[in-house]
Amino acid sequence: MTPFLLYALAGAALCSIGLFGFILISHLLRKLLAFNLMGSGVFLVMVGLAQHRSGPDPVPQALVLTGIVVAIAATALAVVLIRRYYHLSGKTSLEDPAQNPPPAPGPRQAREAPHE
Amino acid sequence: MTATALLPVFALMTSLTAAVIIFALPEQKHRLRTFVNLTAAILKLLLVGLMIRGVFQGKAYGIAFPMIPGVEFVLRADALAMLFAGLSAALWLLTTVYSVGYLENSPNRSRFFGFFSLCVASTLGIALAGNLFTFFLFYEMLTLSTYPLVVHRGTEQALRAGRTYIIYTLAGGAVLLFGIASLHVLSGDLPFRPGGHFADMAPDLQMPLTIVFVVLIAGLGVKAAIVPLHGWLPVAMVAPAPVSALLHAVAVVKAGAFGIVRVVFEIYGLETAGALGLLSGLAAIAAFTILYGSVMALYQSDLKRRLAFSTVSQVSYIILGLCLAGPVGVAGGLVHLVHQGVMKITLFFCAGNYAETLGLHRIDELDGAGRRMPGTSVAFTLAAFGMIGTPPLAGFITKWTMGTGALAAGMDWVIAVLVVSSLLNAAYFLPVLRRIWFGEQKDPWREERQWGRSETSAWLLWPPLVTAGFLLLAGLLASAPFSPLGWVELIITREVNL
Amino acid sequence: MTRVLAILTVTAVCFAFLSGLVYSIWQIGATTTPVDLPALLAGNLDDSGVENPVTAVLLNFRSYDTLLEIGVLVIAGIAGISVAKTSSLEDPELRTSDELLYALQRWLVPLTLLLAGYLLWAGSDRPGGAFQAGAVLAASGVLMRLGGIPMDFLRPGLMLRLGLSLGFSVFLLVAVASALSGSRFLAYPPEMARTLIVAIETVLTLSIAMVLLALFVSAPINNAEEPEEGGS
Amino acid sequence: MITASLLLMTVVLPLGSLLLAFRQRWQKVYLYSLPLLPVPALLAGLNAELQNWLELPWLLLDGTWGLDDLRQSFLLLTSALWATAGIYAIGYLNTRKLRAFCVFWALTLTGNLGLIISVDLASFYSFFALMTFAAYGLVVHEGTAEANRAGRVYLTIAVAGEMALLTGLLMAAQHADSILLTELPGAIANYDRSWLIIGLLVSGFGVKAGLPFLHFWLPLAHPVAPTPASAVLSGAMIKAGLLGWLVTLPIGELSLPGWGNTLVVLGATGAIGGAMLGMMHIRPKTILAYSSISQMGLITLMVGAAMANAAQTATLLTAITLYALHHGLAKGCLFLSTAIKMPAERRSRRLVWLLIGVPGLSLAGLPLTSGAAAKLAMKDALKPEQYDFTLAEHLPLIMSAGAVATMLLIWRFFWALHQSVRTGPNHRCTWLGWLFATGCSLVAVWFLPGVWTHSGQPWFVLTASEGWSLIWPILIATAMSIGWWIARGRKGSGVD
Amino acid sequence: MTLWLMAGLLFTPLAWAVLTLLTGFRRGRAITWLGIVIQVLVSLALWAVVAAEGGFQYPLGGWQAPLGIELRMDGLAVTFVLLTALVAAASGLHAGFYLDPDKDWHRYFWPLFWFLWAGLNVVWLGNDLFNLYVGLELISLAAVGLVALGGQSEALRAAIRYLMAALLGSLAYLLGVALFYGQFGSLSLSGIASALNQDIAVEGSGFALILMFFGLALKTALFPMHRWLPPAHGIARSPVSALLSALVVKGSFYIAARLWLELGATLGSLALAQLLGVLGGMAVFWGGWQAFRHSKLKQVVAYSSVAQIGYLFLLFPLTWNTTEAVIIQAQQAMTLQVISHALAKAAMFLSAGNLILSVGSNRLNALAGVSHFLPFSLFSFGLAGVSLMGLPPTGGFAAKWLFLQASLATGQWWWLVVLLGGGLLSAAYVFRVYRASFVEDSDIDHFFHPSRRLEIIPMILALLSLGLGLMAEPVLSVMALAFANGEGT
Repeated sequence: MTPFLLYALAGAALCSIGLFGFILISHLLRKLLAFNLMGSGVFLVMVGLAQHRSGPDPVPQALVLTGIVVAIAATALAVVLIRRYYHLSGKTSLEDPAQNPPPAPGPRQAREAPHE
Repeated sequence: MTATALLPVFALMTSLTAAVIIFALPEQKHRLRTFVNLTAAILKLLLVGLMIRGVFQGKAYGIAFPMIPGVEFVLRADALAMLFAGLSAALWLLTTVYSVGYLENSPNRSRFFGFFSLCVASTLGIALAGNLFTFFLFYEMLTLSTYPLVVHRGTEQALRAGRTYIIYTLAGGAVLLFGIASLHVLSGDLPFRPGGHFADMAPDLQMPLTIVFVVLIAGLGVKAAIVPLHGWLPVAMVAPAPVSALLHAVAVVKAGAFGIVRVVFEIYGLETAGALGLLSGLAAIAAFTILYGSVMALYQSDLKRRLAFSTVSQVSYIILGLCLAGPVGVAGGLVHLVHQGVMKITLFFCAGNYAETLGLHRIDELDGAGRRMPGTSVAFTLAAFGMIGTPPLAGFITKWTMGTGALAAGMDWVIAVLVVSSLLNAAYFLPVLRRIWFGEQKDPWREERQWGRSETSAWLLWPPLVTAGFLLLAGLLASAPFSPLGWVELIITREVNL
Repeated sequence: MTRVLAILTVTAVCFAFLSGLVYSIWQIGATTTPVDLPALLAGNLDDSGVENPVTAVLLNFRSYDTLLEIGVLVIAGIAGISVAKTSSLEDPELRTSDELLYALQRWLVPLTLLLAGYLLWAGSDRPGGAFQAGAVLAASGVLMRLGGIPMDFLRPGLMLRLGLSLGFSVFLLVAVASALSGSRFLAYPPEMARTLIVAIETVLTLSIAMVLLALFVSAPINNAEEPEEGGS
Repeated sequence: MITASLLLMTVVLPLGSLLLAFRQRWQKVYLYSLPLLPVPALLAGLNAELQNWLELPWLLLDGTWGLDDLRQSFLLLTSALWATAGIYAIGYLNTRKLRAFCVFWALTLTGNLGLIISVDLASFYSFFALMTFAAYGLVVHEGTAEANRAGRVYLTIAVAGEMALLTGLLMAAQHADSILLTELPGAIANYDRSWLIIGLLVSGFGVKAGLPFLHFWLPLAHPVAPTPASAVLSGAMIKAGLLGWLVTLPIGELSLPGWGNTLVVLGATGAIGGAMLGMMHIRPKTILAYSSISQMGLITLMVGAAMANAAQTATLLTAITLYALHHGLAKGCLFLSTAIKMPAERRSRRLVWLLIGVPGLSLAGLPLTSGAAAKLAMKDALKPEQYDFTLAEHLPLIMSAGAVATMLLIWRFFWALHQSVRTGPNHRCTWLGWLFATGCSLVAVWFLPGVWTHSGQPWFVLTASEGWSLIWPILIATAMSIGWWIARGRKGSGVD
Repeated sequence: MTLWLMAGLLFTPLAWAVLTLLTGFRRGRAITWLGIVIQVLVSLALWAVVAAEGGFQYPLGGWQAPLGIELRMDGLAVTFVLLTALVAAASGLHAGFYLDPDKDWHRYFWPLFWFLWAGLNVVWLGNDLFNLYVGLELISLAAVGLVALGGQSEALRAAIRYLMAALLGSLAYLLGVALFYGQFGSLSLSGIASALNQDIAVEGSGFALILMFFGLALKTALFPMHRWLPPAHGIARSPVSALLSALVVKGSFYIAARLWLELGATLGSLALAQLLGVLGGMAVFWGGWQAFRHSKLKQVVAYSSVAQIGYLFLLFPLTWNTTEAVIIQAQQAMTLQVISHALAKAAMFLSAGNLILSVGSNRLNALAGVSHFLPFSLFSFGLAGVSLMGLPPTGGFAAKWLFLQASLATGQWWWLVVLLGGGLLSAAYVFRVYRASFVEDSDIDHFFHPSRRLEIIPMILALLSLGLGLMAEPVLSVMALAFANGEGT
């Protein structure tokens, strides 16, 4: 039992908490946060588990770095999309549009049929 | 790649190419399309004729290449194949001629003729298929290419018929596929071979083989319209007359029947099938179908529906013939493949003529049609008598050979089936004939179209006359060498080891 | 009711997941690895051109990952600006006129720039590197943006796109150049490894900062939109 | 060579005549050609070499055509009758539906002639079927409701008969392993289920031959057809059934007393029952139709006897042939006479009545007529002592009863004809045809082969010498008729 | 030579992504054409090389496997590379004419398109678990970007949902990778496989595998996790939908298949295999049923993807604990299914796009009477449909046939129900479209004929998927060879 394993276990716990949030929360930004929480958990597991036996291991560290960048990219993209979605529909969650149609700020009429 | 290898491919390509060209042609190019159609049809007839001659002289045509691991694509022209190929090539030409006349001034002709050619290509493929797998390939292609023809009119009724048709045939196809795949797992890729493959099978194979047989027949039986798998056939008659003619006479039902022939003869072998006790069951079903179809036909008041049920009944003659498992009985079954085709196509052509020229669909409207359209009516009469089995027409030859075969096989009850069926045939055809020839015209024709002095368009008139001539000659000259019966006897001596 | 049920279910699922994960970690923690990668890495570190093993992994041994990672970042940037307003990035609502922030900015921005430079430089032999530097740089950009400093280069134009792709392009060029010179894709010539890595890191820093900043800035306020195909 | 071409022409000419139906304008020509259609057959009957089979290997299932004694007689009878009826038809028919009539006439004719010259089963059956179905067209020609009903009944029973035939022939052919008719009797004789085949064949052909219980169509159909058609239906086509029996049943191969009994019972029923039923009708043609049933019943007796005793086959065949010839011609004649309009002039009328009467009486066996010869031949052939089947001893009684019944029916016919006949001019051809038929029946019949070659003694002479035995039934019947007439006249009631 | 080709393969998409990023739509299109030509040629050449000489490893940067990243270029990979080249080329060419050049945001289509392509190549060639993760993310983000491109709120909604699912899937996969690394100290797939062969204790790794499968199945839209797919694929522009359905979902499936084939024998279990198969089967039915129910053309096609993907998952039960011959058969079946579905589905989406363009509506019943005008696209749609139905002689049929054979050979008859019933169900929804086009009662007299360029592309794809059935043997022979090679390394 090294501290590293503890990190890994903590990562596991983070993952679970993140998962819980990710599934249950419908507000998109919070969902995204849950995702990031989960991501952190995964990174912890990755580093912790690898370093548990052989000490500091640069490979998972590098991987995690890459992973973080990717996660950031994804998060940023998600935020952009969510903002635009909010802007267009005024909603912050992916509720079923059938139940309450989006109060779209006047979506333009369908593209005119080419023959007209 | 010699000519012998390529001849079947060429024959197949003629209609495929025609289909492609027709699809590519604009809708308005009617004359060019007709030209392409007829050229392809004639060319194909020639090619098939060439092959028939070659096969008669003992040449072998064929091509094979691996398609999927463990499975080959095999095209092969044997005498049995040529029986079907010859039928389809000849009737294609006539049906094309007929369709040109029938669809004059109607929309969507390009689509129609394109799929029509595809349909014929599939039929030829079915004929030439050298193993079950290749057979299945064209069998399904046939299903697909006939669907647009069935729904051609695009009416609610046609679409519904199309749905029924496609449900039945695709489900049948699925069952067949299951059967073929199972057979493949049991024994590998099996080419069609005279005498079959299971002459000396291991005893533990008996049970699975029996099951597979039932599955195969069930799959093929849908197209062959064996009761209770026949439901699509009477519905599909809403298609335009040439399509019904083709479906009933050559393409679809025959594909099923031909498949059963192949399976029984050249996969299982008659003896094995008999030894497994499969033939008697099949015979019973076929007999039931024959009677059921005839009885149902009695109750139809729509001419084409009556003809459709008649098909249900008649196609099972072929199957019943096989089950007689003797050289004569089998000959009866096989020759009916051709005879039924020629007779039924004549009937549908005529029904189409009545509908197209006078707007008559129901039987009770036909009173006096004989006087107005004698040529058509003569053809119809000949075909109807052929169906009843009146000598000297083609149907009689069938019945006679089958009857003799049944007696030779000791299956006397088949005679009873034949007789009852003939009686029923008479019962549903003779009243029609009576109306046509002896009925007094009561109302003016529904929607009469005039064609000058001729009773109807020459495109429409000649095909039924020619087929009627065929069926007369097929009976009259049954003993001549290239008559259907003569060819069937060649098949029997050469390819069905009895 | 359904809500409670849903929570219960999810809780159960998460708990099952947690126990599975913990069990796995526990089990794995008790075994030894068949491959000792750190040792292998240490053995090859000299050939990598940098002293810091993490940077070596990132930019040499697994440089392909990094290349793609930057690619991911660029994609995010592209996707971000693709939904951005076309004409102007000015969003009056986002502007604050907080004096304190403004003052802080004047101090902080140069400091962060310096920090970024250091991080970049340090990357070769101790923790640090392009990404960290880029992140810091972007942070200062965010500060400036919040402070209302117009940053024209962030308008979706050629400049922005050039900036987005700069780091990636250079990285890629190096990779290709190595391939062109007869070696494998992404194989640095040993003698030039360090130089190349530093160069790559530098442009990467810029690009990363640019992407992050662009994603922050590209406030999607345009109404230009495309209906669904054949949408009604 | 000539034989071959004549045989072919027998069939080809009537079939070829169908080409005349292509144009409406040609229908008159067609009508006038009707008498010519059976001419090749007539010539063939007169000239063809017997037993010289014409092989047609491409035809159907290996065709064989030809003539033998039996077929020759039948061919002559048939063609003569068709020819005369054809002449008659020219005069009889009005222009309505001419073309249709000609077509069905030619087709029926083809079938009738063709089945006679066929030696192989397939051709035989083909022609038989052709005749059966084409005759429907003749039956319903008038298009009346009655005709249609008759047609329906006819067709129903005919189709059933065809099927019985098909089955029987199939079984026989399968057993004989040959398609030649000549092989069938022997094969049937050797078959352990010969009863089935015989039963099927008897009933199948019996439909045509008007066997009791299969006869229902006959009194309906024969009268409603146009008169010339009725004549050939009753005179010639009915004989096709008989011919069928003769060529297929194992006559002469095997003695089958059981079948003998059955057929005798059926024959007796037909002979007497037919006549009785006929008495109840007032339409001349219906009465004639019942008379046909009755006469065929008598012939059936002979067939039954032949079945029962193989040894007697030769004599019986001669007698049957003779009877068939006689009946065919006489009945044809009588049918034709039903549509003759009486000349207004009294003397001519008497002459006409005489000419109508003689064939009638010939049916009853008036000496010096063919009927007498036939009756004698029958009596001769059916002497009970030659047979040992159960009913053999009753044969003379049946024959006598039959003769009386026949005569009664003839009187009834005369009376009915007298009631219904109209006065007026006849078309030339009607006269010609009728006279021709009468001539055949009374005169030409003696020159037909098979009539004058019996035991060296011409029948004609014999009929005179055996006069009494022939006359008494006539007298009895006449007396009964007069008695009935008087009784009825006193009561003064109209028709029954 | 091979090195050059590899460099070309990896470099072109990335470089073209940058190039097109810097230009507008029209110039980007021209550049893309050039790139497509290069990519297709390179892919063909590589295919030829592999077909002739067998597969090879390609260590990037010259670093061997555990330390560096090695690419694995075997027959399967190269086949998928070629497939990608074909489908992507088709979609790219189609998009060039289909998308409106005057809409400013369409210029971003090209870079995203190229990044997507690059990501796909990464996945096909990847042999390093983490590298595969990055590749997956590359694909996912590019795909999400494409779905969202200029879209309305519905499109964004679909994109966000897609993104969330993809992210969750990626994380699950990454967690599995973390566990694997902890266990084996290596990220190389073949390294782990050979370690497993040396019989080391693998307690706990099963969970890692399950996690990875969960993540990948989510990204592949396997049955209960499929709900993100239809909105995303249905609402994207047609060329995008084609790319997504044809290739993107296959990427994650491909990884799952590779994992299973390398590690499944030791780490997998019967229950897992059957579970995946059953889910696949349910996907077939559920997807088919939904496709049958939907009234929008592209939704039908999208749900059809859900169904078709289900077939792929039959690979797992059919390769679990059975003979080599059957495994090969199942692999071939899977490969054929991937290829034919990719070709057919791309053809279908592209032609659906054309049809929508023609009739101006996305609704199915707007197609009434369309067959009247003989649109090429309807034919393409129909042909592709034939392949989806699994009717001969299409590739779909060949795949189904092999699946059938494998099922029967392993005695797992219950898959027959899926294979045959699924075929019928797909026939049902495909014929619904045909049927709609045959309806004659509408009197439309206007019909916009899309340019032939737009119409010919789906036609070629459809014909390819049709011809695949006839040519399955040669195509598969390369793959089979590759599997044999790949196993040893």
